[in-house]
Amino acid sequence: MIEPKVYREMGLNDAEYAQIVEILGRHPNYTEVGMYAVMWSEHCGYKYSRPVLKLFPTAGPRVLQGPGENAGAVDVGDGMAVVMKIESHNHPSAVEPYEGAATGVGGIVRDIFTMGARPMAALNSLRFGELSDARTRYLFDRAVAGIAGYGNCIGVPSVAGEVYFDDCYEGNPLINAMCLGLVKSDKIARSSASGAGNSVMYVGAKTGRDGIHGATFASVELSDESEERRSPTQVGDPFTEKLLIEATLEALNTGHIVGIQDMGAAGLTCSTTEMAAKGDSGMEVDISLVPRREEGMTPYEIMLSESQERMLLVAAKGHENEVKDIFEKWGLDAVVIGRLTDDGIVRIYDNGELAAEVPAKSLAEDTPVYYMEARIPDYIAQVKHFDKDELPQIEDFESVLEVLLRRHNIASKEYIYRQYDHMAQINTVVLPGSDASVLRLKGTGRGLAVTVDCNSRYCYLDPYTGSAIAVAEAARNVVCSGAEPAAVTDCLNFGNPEKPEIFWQFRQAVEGISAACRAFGVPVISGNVSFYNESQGVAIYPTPAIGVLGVIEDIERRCTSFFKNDGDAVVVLGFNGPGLDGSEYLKAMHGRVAGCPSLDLDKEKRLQACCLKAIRSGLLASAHDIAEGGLAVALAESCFNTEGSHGVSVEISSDGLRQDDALFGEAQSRILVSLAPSKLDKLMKLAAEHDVPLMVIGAVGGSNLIIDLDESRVIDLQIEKIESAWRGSIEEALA
Amino acid sequence: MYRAKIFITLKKSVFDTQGQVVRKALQALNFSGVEDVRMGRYIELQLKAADRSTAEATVRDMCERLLVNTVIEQYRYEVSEA
Amino acid sequence: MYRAKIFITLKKSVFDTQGQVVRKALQALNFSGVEDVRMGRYIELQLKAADRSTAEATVRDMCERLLVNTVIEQYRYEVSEA
Amino acid sequence: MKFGVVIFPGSNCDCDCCRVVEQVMEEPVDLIWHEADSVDGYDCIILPGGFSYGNYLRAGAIASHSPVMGAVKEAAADGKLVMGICNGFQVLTEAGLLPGVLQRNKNLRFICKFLHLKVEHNKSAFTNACSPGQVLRIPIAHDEGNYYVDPKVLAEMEEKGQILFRYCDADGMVSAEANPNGSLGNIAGICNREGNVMGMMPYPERSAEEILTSADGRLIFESVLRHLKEL
Ligand SMILES: Nc1ncnc2c1ncn2[C@@H]1O[C@H](COP(=O)(O)OP(=O)(O)O)[C@@H](O)[C@H]1O
Ligand SMILES: [Mg+2]
Repeated sequence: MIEPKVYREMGLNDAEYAQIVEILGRHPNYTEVGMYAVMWSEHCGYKYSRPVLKLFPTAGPRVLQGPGENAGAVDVGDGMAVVMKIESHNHPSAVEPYEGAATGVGGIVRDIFTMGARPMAALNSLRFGELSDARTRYLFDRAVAGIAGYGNCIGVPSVAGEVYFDDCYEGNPLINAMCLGLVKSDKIARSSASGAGNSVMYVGAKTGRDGIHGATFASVELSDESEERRSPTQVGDPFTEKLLIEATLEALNTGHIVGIQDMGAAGLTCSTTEMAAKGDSGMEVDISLVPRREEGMTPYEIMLSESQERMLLVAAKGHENEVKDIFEKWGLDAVVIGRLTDDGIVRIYDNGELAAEVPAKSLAEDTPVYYMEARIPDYIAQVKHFDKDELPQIEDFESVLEVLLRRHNIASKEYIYRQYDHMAQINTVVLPGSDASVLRLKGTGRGLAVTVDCNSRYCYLDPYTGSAIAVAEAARNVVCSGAEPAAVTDCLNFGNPEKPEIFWQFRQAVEGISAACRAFGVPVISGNVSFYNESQGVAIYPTPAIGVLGVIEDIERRCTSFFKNDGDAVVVLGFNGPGLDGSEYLKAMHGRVAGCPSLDLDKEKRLQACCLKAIRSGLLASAHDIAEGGLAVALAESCFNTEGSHGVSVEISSDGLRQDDALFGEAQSRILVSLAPSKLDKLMKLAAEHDVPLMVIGAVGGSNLIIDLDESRVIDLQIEKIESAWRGSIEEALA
Repeated sequence: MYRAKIFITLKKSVFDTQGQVVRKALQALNFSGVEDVRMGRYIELQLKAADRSTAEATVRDMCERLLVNTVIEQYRYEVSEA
Repeated sequence: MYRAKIFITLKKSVFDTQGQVVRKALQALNFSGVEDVRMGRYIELQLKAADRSTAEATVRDMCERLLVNTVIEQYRYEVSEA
Repeated sequence: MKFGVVIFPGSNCDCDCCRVVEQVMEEPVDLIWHEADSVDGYDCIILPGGFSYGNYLRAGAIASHSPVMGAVKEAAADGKLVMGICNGFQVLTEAGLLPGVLQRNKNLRFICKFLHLKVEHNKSAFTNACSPGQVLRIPIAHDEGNYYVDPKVLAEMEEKGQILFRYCDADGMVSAEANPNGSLGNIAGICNREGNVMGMMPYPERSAEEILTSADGRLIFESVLRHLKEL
């Protein structure tokens, strides 16, 4: 009989405990309670989010695997599939940023090669407080170093990502890691274990007392108490991970592996019960056979350990030695620890003695589900009250532009991606710095464009629209690279879902993402939920990071955001409109976070179709999404090119908007493009066909950025000067 | 002037992945009797201080604030007159 | 069983980039009297040996063959019974 | 002309090298496992980039004791061509096949970027397809590429033409600003006294196809082929 204090401390409430007693027909022992507690935590069991996540559109002609496996998969042609997923590692990174971020990369990469895919690119989505804070500088620098340290070592290029700085993340930084891999469509591996008598094998690193309670830890707010709970922090071993990648892919190639699952959150508990449940099987495992590196570990500790770089697999009976030989060749342990049964029960033995006996599905599938109350937060009404006319007029637009270019949310992220090997595997044909990174698919003539995006300030102001914008913007970035969006993966970072206001944000966000995905015809194929991102009771901005994968049919027709030729015409393709709401300008120059960003999905869809067609027809020399900082910043960014910068000169009119809005407003559904003047006619025709407005605003050339607004010269700045300010800003903040 | 020697190792509870690999490498070189290799860091520095106990306090402070990642590392130090 | 502690530092003639950076960082934290910071490595291991002098010889051998890059590094060690 | 690319546990640019030799240069290539005790039959052996043994202890240190390195040393003594790229360069210095060491980058951070290299001379097996002083655009990606060697040894290396590549700017100026990692004399690549063992930090295989924005790296492979054909 377990004391209420014990199961409550593990995160179970009284009703849940009673439910366990009912399932088992007896009181659980300590190990069993631990197993239920982790599997029924939000982190593993999705008890609060599951009903909401059902809203996502998940089907589509390219989808080979939707949500429900270690990662999703889409067909990219020629019998090849891309496997993709994003995952959070926020709480471990807040405690030990280097190892937290590193093991985050390790975990997501395992999700990819567990599907039989060779990891081909990593991305990351990061959020921190402001760099003026010393602890934030430390967290930022160490997290980036951790991602670099792990990703570089395993030879998976980190090709793209995003980072935002805002006070709301000061006590609770976000580290979301995303990975994609390549596999033959008919060789996708799955985590379902079937075939009574087949062998259960443990492979990879040895088990220690790492991260016990990790999964439950991720399901509570950070407090001083977690300082103690954290103690054995997981440390990453990228070298072992690299061996595990090679050995696993080689072993899967033999065709003798029936099912495979990495051991991430909730370790052996999760992998044994999930694999058995998915295959309608049972499993018998003797944990005394588990390779371990510490003495005296209890069954509880072995079942809950979150030691890194481990996998569980089911090998066809009679072929265990072939599998074992491959792992041993790579210097890794591979041990048969049990076998499959057909009764749906997972039995854990410790040296022959029964240590736990639980129905697999009761942990992995029939987890409690809660329909939470949602309530609109009070702040929403306040932020909506935003009268632009009250804002003071700012006259000196040059200095505004200079300030914006230095803002860490806008400045070059070179300091980060310089530290990532983004070229390994020689597929990266558009390097980080453009709207999306482009990877070639060797031997096919096609390519992929990938990005991850989310402006969480918009999501704070209006979770529904902000989240839809995140999808629109990520898709737009991929389109600007010449790719057709094919799939979405999402990482939903929110506060405590037990608070109705947070749950409201969450539901609105999922609805917004779903609406945008439906409108664009892009399915959600995988994702992850991270709740309890709060410190001292204050939640972060809702932050649904959206990863989008796009397919480029002809890799020669890829596009970047940089101006290429003097004399090219500069054009704004898309829909001008008011865009001060939630803008970086509003925050930076007026200290306000207010307004209501807006998005018209139909217009956005037409714009993307038009831009994609233009790139595919070879009309455009560059295409750049107009985002944070508005048109003025977009123009500057298109000028800055490591392969040789260009100047630009444009004339615009404010057309009923405030002048600052015309320059720095962030109205959605606009793309800045450049092209040879001889191709303008064709572009105009295309725009008319798609019912998309188009405005020729100037030409590439010179060595300055010149903007004439309403017929007066408001900005005339030397590219060299503003470029170095923009490039150096983040590094200066750290020095 | 004082001289400090600081020895930093991973806490016992933290898995020393490097140490494991180095141990295997030593064994492969026929150093068969080697066990429990722990990789650490070693810092030497000089500092001005009024007296030894101030010097020691300063070193401890440096370790806690910068030199040591106290989440996963532990340290000890020796201070002597230089 | 013997326990060895190995201290590896850069030779005096080799510029210690990391040490410089750490010294500056310490000074930025107002540890003003700090000088000559040298960053090194510290290895602890256990080994079986017939006697102390064999143990010492083995440790020296390990250092020369693998643990130390003698082009730029120097080392010293302490061996004690474990 | 047969190439062999060694795989150490943790190597991760082996496939990239193979692709360039096979698909771009159209020459045969084999992967060689680190436990192999012979490298007979190969005209050129490549030690690829990556993180052999995680670069634990020191970059390249543990790999330099692999069984295959005994065979590589013999092959080098027989005059076979050996080329180490990035981690391969680190392995070669640790193995004593090339002088000096590669220390941590001066900024203590990993650096991945395209930069420029000046070819010191074209009288070597690895540069004969270049013109002297030619500027190549090639990327680096390393944490420990800061080359150091004893000044006396350096003088001798300079005299014997053992310096093959230096970091420079786009115009070929070898300057402190063009030095990414603190390398002595901006050194990016060297060879042994005999000229048959070469190590370089930049990655020629990452810039051997136009689609990767530079095909300059091809010249290194072309030099090797030219040299072998003239033998
Ligand atoms: N926000 C989400 N959107 C779509 N799918 C999700 C989301 N969150 C979780 N999933 C899916 O639910 C499954 C379980 O997720 P998770 O527990 O994070 O995986 P893992 O077991 O690898 O940690 C995965 O298939 C994942 O893709
Ligand atoms: Mg998983």
